Amino acid sequence: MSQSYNRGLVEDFGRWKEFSAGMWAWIFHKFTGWMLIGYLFTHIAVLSSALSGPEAYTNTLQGLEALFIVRVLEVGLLAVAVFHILNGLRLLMVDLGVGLEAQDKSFYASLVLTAIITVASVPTFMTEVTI
Amino acid sequence: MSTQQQQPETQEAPEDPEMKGAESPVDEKEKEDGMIDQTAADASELEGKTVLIKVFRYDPEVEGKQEPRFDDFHVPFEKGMTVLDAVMYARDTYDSSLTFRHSCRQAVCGSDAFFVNGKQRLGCKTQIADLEHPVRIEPLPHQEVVKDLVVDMDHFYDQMHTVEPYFQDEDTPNPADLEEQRQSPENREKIKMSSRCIWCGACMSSCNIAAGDNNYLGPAAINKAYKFAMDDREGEAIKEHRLRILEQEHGVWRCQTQFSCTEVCPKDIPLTEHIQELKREAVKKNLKFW
Amino acid sequence: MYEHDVIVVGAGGAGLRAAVAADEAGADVALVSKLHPVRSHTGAAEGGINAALQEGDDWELHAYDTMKGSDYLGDAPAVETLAQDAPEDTMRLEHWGMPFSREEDGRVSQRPFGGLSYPRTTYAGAETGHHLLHTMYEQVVKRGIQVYDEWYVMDLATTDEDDPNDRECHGVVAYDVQSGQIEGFKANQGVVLATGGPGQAFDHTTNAVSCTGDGHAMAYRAGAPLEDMEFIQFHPTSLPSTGVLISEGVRGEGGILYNSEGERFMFEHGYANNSGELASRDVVARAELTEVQEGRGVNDEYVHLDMRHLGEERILDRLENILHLAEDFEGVDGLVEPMPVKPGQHYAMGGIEVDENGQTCIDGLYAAGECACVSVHGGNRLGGNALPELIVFGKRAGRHAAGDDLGEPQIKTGYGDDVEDETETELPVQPGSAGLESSGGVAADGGVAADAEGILQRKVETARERVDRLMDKDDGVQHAEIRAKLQQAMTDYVNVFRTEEGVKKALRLIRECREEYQDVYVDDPSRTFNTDLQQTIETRNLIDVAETIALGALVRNEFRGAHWRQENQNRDDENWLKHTLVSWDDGAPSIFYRPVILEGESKTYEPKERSY
Amino acid sequence: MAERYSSFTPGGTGWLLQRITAAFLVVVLAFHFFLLHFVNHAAEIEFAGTQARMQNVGYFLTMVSFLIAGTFHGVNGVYNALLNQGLEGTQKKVVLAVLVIASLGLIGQGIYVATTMAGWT
Ligand SMILES: Cc1cc2nc3c(=O)[nH]c(=O)nc-3n(C[C@H](O)[C@H](O)[C@H](O)COP(=O)(O)OP(=O)(O)OC[C@H]3O[C@@H](n4cnc5c(N)ncnc54)[C@H](O)[C@@H]3O)c2cc1C
Ligand code: HEM
Ligand code: SF4
Ligand code: F3S
Ligand code: FES
Repeated sequence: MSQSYNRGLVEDFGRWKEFSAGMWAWIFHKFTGWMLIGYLFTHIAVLSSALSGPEAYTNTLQGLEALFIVRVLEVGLLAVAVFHILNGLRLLMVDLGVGLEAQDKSFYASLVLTAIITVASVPTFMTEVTI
Repeated sequence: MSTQQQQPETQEAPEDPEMKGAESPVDEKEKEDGMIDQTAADASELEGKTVLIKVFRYDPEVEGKQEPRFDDFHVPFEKGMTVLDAVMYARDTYDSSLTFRHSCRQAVCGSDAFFVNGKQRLGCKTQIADLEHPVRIEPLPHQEVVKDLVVDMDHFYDQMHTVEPYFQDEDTPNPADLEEQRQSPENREKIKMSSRCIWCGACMSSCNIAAGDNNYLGPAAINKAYKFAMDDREGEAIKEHRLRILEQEHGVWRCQTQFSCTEVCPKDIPLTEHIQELKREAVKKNLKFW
Repeated sequence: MYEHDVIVVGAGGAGLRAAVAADEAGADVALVSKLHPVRSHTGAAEGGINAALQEGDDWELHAYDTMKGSDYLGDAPAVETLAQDAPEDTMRLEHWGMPFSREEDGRVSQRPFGGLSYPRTTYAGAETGHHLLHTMYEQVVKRGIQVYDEWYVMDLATTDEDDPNDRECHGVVAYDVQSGQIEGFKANQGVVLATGGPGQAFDHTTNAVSCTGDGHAMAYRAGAPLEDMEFIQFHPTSLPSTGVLISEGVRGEGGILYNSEGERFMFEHGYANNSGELASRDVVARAELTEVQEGRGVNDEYVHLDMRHLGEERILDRLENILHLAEDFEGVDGLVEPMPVKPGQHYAMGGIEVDENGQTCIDGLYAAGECACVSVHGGNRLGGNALPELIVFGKRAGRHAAGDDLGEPQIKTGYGDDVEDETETELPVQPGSAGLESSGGVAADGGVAADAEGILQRKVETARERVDRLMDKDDGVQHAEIRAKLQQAMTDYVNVFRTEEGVKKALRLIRECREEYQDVYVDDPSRTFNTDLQQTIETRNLIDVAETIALGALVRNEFRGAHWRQENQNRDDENWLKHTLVSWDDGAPSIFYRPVILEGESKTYEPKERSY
Repeated sequence: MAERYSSFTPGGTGWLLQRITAAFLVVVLAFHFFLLHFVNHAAEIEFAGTQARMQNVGYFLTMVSFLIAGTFHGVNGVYNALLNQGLEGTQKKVVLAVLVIASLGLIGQGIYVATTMAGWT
């Protein structure tokens, strides 16, 4: 059919309300994966300050750590990493064909666990920082 | 319109098809008058009432339908009524141009997969009473719409054909000798679910990856290949050949285990499981040569 | 215009098998089907394929069972061919990878079926037809056979000699459902019709919406007679709203039928004092209908099939799929309430008259599958005998059309010396053509001899004009109204119960439908996927086919197989060991009879009492 | 339509490596987080500490393989995600090239930094 109305891709995300567990898991995993690789590049860039000598390195790191916003971002990073790890484990199970029937439950479990771990880690991350 | 609908029992069909685009939004008054509203109702609660279905309309040729729209139809409810029954009623009573594929009415021909209330379902296998109201009926997403609820299935068929969906025998006996190839009941059981596919396309339509990558074989085709690859009658050499097709770039690896295919399949085929098993088989096969 | 050696119309089990056979015989084949092949109704068959495969079984037993089941209206050469070829053709399906159910030792399983003296029904789970259809389609894909799917065949391109026996078929006219474009398909060697059953002539049927008897009607109007059309099998337990089949297994396990008064009517009203619910299909169907007609039906429509007393465990164990069917298609939970059931049209034993090679009296026109009547089923089809018919006679028709020599057929076709004219029965109305829309199926070329291409071209023109006329007309009647009336008439009067008065009423109503059809119009103005147009054309075919069913039912004044007549509730071998044939004859149907062939290869089948 | 028998690169290798690196990353990442956020608080990191750790060959090698595995896993993941959106032909080749260069750059830089930290330059 040459003449036909193609509803196209626009609708895919417009239909987010209709997504099921597996689709959300996929989107979150993708999102967290991209964040992590983005962070890896940033991380190496930050660590590269070591090339300019020990003081530069220490100053850069401690300077960053003194910033409240960096601490918040770190907590965010932890959340992202934890979810990616937990869901990654879920995916590895799925790849091995284990527990496929419970795939939606394991996704919800990853979310809940991520939340718990993130909250629990806040005190550790927020020590010695002033707003 | 709404004045007519004060008495739902004796509801008249709007005669003029042109009008239906215009009467789209249901106003509050109708709801009070015994129309079914949002929640899924018990079948007994629906008895004697009408259900509102909102059907996607589009026709590239007909003026006024070139811009997609939703038409409302009020269909008298009967116990046992399926989504397919409802659209058939709407077509036969209100608007004969309402177009959709259907044939067997018993979930074997796979013609009537629609997007019903945001999920791919077979019209004939979905009870109206199990749905939230009003019921929104659209063509399958991710396929081009030909007209109303009819989508172009060519791409789906192409993908199915790509996996060489036919038995490839190495050396079968002469049929005249009435000698069959042996197959253990266990092996037959293994391929049982995969062999139930009715080519409805629901799975393919639900898969985000298939939507993004037109070359992705898709769950149905991979499942078809599974049926042959796991059948002991074909033999190892052919199984390897099949895996070679499946492990192409746009084969099994594209699957991101979203599970939506498995969720929508009206034949309850464990599609994700089959795809994952083939991934492992393919890896195993490749490891052998290392 | 498209051109192929062999054109197969319809892609169900029979059409696919014919196409593969013709391809193997070296012809260039094309399949033209209004549905994509895998959507065909063969996919709905559940039970199995009868074939004498095992040691201890024998094709002769199969032939004997079939003949007995047919109530001695099957033609022996056809019945024997079926029984002889079924094993090899079933094996071929196995070799093509069909997933048959298996025994412990790896062999295909077979199970017992009604009317069979040996458990020879080969099956693939509860979805044998689905697997057969898909396996056959796979072979078509493998061979790269051209498939024109969603092309609706409207007409045949036959020459118009006075005597149908002299006519030739050169192709078909079809329209592409997606685009509305009408084209000719030239067949250099033959056209095989495999369009399936005519179940939609009835209001309530286990057949698909696509089973509209198109092939019947096209062949009929082209001059090939329709044979034994009055023999329609009704299944006693189908779900009222959809016609989905509830298998006999429920009654086999002990399910009970109740009327609205809660009576176990099979016993309490004396329909079958010995076997009750397990009496044969026709007996149960008639009992149910009597209950409804006498006011003891639930909602005046159906009866209840109750299996609750079997207990949840047993139901889940043996009848689980029934629970799903009732739930999905009727919204009923079989564990807590009885299931509504009523008789539904199930199978047409009759069809286009053909010989063992699948050929009609028209040269180059073949038919196979449910639309054909080689006459293996006679008055009543045994369960599991339709699927082997598809593969055995589908293959033969395909091969013969492709030019393979299959020997001289013993069955004769068309009007000839061996037939007997109908003279006695008085018709209530003049059947057949009602004018405009009903003009015949043969190209009236006014005596100008035309070549194949010319004939096809002219038929294409006629078809285009017909479609234009239907589309251009702005008001009138819509097909749905006519179809509903026709189906109602058939269900009311030509159902399991047939009385002379009733059938005559039906014929009058069919006539009315024909007349209303003169005023039919297509409301949908679009050429794209116009199902309104397609159904309007189908409705015309249904009218023609329904009329032949009613005509057959009127003239055959006896009770044989599935055909029951109130006026004469006995089998009458004296007068009725013959096939009913109805031929269109340019719009004025005529009825004649051809004797049954009971002489087989080595023995003659003597009619016996059909009791099990 | 997926072309039959197209250049069949066994796509399985990437898939398998993605999983193997993932399994590896779970362990090292957990170790990394634990060491640098819970044992040693990030805010207290000083060059000296880092250097002390890096001079341990086992730790150094672990970090380098962590980097390589992480980079492969992340970049391969990104590449796959793009392929899933139907990336084809030249576009695909360009993306692959960019990603490979970026990862090599990252790994090179990372190793260079690590050796500097260890003071082995
Ligand atoms: C519910 C059910 C259960 C059954 N169970 C059994 C069983 O267990 N065992 C058994 O032996 N038999 C069984 N039968 C009977 C058997 O399934 C059918 O008789 C048989 O499948 C018919 O096959 P066919 O190829 O003739 O037609 P179909 O499979 O109906 O195919 C008809 C084809 O013709 C095409 N067509 C029709 N009209 C046109 C047109 N105008 N133009 C182009 N194409 C057209 C259609 O698209 C379709 O492809 C059962 C039937 C039903 C309904
Ligand atoms: C620590 C344990 C980790 C586990 C168990 C893990 C697991 C996985 C798995 C299984 C996938 C593949 C998903 C799929 O193909 O279906 C994946 C994708 C990905 N991972 Fe990880 N991962 C981990 C760490 C990381 C790290 C450290 C990074 C960043 C450098 C990262 C970045 C990515 C990216 C970018 C993707 C692709 C996401 C997408 O599909 O768009 N992951 N991960
Ligand atoms: S796998 Fe299931 S959803 Fe997909 S086409 Fe087959 S039957 Fe439909
Ligand atoms: S939805 Fe798509 S991603 Fe895989 S599990 Fe199913 S094919
Ligand atoms: S109509 Fe055949 S699957 Fe629904």
